[in-house]
Amino acid sequence: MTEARDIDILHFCRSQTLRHLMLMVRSPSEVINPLLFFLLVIVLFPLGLGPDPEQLSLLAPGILWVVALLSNLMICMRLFVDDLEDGSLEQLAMARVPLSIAVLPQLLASWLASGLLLSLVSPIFGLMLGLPLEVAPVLVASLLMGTAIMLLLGAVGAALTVGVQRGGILLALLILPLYVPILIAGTRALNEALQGGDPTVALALLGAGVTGGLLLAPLAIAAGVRVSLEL
Amino acid sequence: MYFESLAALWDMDGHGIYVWLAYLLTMCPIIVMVWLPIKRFRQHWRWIEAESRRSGIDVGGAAGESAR
Amino acid sequence: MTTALLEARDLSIHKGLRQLLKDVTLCVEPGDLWQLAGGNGIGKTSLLRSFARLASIEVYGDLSRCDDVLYVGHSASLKGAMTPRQNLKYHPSGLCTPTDTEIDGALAAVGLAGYENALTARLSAGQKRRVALARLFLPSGRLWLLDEPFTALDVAGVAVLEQRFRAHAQAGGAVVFTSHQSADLGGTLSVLDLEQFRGD
Amino acid sequence: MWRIIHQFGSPPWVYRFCDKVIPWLMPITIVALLVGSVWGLLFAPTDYKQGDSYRIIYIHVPAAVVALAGYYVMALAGLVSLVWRVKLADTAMRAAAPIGAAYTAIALITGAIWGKPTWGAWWVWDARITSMLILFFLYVGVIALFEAYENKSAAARACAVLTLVGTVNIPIIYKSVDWWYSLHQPASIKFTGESAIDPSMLYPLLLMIGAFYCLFAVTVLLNMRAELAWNHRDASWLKQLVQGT
Repeated sequence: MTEARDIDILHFCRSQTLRHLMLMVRSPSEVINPLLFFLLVIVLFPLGLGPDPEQLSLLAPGILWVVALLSNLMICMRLFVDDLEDGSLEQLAMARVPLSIAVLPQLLASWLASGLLLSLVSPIFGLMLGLPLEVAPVLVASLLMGTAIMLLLGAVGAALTVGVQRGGILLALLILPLYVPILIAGTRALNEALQGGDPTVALALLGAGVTGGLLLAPLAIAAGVRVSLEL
Repeated sequence: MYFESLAALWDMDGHGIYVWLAYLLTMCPIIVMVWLPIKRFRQHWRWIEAESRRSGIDVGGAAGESAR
Repeated sequence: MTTALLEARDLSIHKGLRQLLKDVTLCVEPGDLWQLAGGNGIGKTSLLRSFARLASIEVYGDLSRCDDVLYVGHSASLKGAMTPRQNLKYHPSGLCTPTDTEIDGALAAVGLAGYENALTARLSAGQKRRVALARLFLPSGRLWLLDEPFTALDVAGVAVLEQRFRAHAQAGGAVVFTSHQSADLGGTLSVLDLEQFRGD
Repeated sequence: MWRIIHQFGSPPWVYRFCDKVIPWLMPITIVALLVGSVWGLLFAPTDYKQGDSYRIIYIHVPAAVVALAGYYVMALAGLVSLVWRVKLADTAMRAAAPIGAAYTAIALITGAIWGKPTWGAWWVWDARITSMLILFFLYVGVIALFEAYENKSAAARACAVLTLVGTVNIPIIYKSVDWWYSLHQPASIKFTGESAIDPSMLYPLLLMIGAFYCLFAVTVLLNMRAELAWNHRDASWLKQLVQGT
């Protein structure tokens, strides 16, 4: 009998990341929609608050971050739904790799397709809100880390609500309170950069959030997935 | 007592309305929080009594496991 | 650790307040073929999922098993946007890292020789089921937990599968599968009728 | 060996525990509440800065303290039900969630009412009040998650995970809101009066906090007893109790 070859975690993670990236490339709407949503909602604010650049640039950090937060939430709503429906989540739980590590590839692929793109594109949207280009590096850095933490926390909510009908709204209710510190740190970083202050404190906090999230969130995601598989 | 008269207690030089409103809005939920589970428990208790009387099982005594 | 691949002692499974099954005892030795038989709704799938440890909240009792498990549930765990070859190569169960030749061999064994690069979404239900079952022909776990493996398969498919079960059992593996049809696997098959474990 | 640890705290044992504790804890709570309120309202001296409106502190602070403690109690019950798979911890968690949410709501309402005379506005984005508002949403999230699941055992497991995640995040939320508040509005008067509070005002406050803790315990036990009575309505041990009395 051919003994199943011993499982190599790194290889497993690489192949799963590839799998999810391939799936995302095959369904581009899943990648482009959050970006369009991000742009569309940003356009709403000048219409609502008036076109005057000074006022807008004052509110720009808050607007950019709130919109990034909402588009991240939208991504998390679709995170495990397809995999649960076609049974891939079940197989992931059966893999001999600990589930908390097995879910990471999917998060990495989702982050690459959403968080990364969002952060790289955000300076352009910032310009529309009167955000000077000098601030762009801080904006991109803070969004890169912020979207990573938001994806990790959102994945915890997604794992808990994937088994529930209309779990999307429930996910927002569960996760938005947890997004508050990220929003505060992110906007703080931008405001400090805008007023010539020192954004490194806020960026450091975001960095701590990423490392803390990477360590703790997968445990909760694995527990959440196991609960959703029971239903 | 700190206040000279009941009127002073009620008025609390202008802040009485807020203090008494706050106390009212605190004590009402607390009373509901205590009374509601008691009412629900009594309902369940009566339901179990009716249930066991209706099916006439002799639950207690040596019979032990209810003869269903 | 005993050589048993799976050992369950007075396992009881609940669904809400109702007890589905109680005192289920089963010992699966290498080389065994077990069929979990019983009417619909008796709890075949729940029992199999508890063996796979996918269901554990409302399951009480002792259960110990080897880690080397292959589980095929009702859903075919395939992605429509990927070809059968990619589905098997990047399968989330990650049981093994099959080479392309092994994958083509497995797909040929289940009768999908020409379909390696067709989009899985365009395959019929029976063909999708076969792609899922092609995993049995790749190097995989010693203990197989299969949920209704014979559904949506034609007579030829069933025969191929039964032959594979016998080969796997002889090679020291074990198969536990649920099916309400009676599979003619000859002497080696032992049937566990769940009627005897029906909860109150 | 995958083996479930013995069902610690079987339903009959906890039911009797509730029956034993409630009769003596309930009077203590009522007395403590009455004495504390009367003491705080009538006998405690007034505050020279805020005047008599500070007397709301005797319900605002205890409610806020117990609301936060309630979340940690719920998280503890969640941990026990996750790690030792004790069914009773699920009932405790389900009983504690609405009560904690109620206390948070009380703290928010009394905080808002207190804000009107002292700061002139019904809603003030003070650090304490904002964190309390987020805590309220955390509670509502746990209750909503519990109601969303049909299978209540899975619901308890999911809520256990959520409360544990929430517990890790609460200190972070509180600190980040303070940090946010300190940027926009340098520390004006601290809402809960960390400033040295005069003993004659402090004792009624401590008594009220104790009373609120007892009240929290009583209401949780009452809820658990009602929950148990319904969940085990056709269990023989409960029928014997009903018949027996």
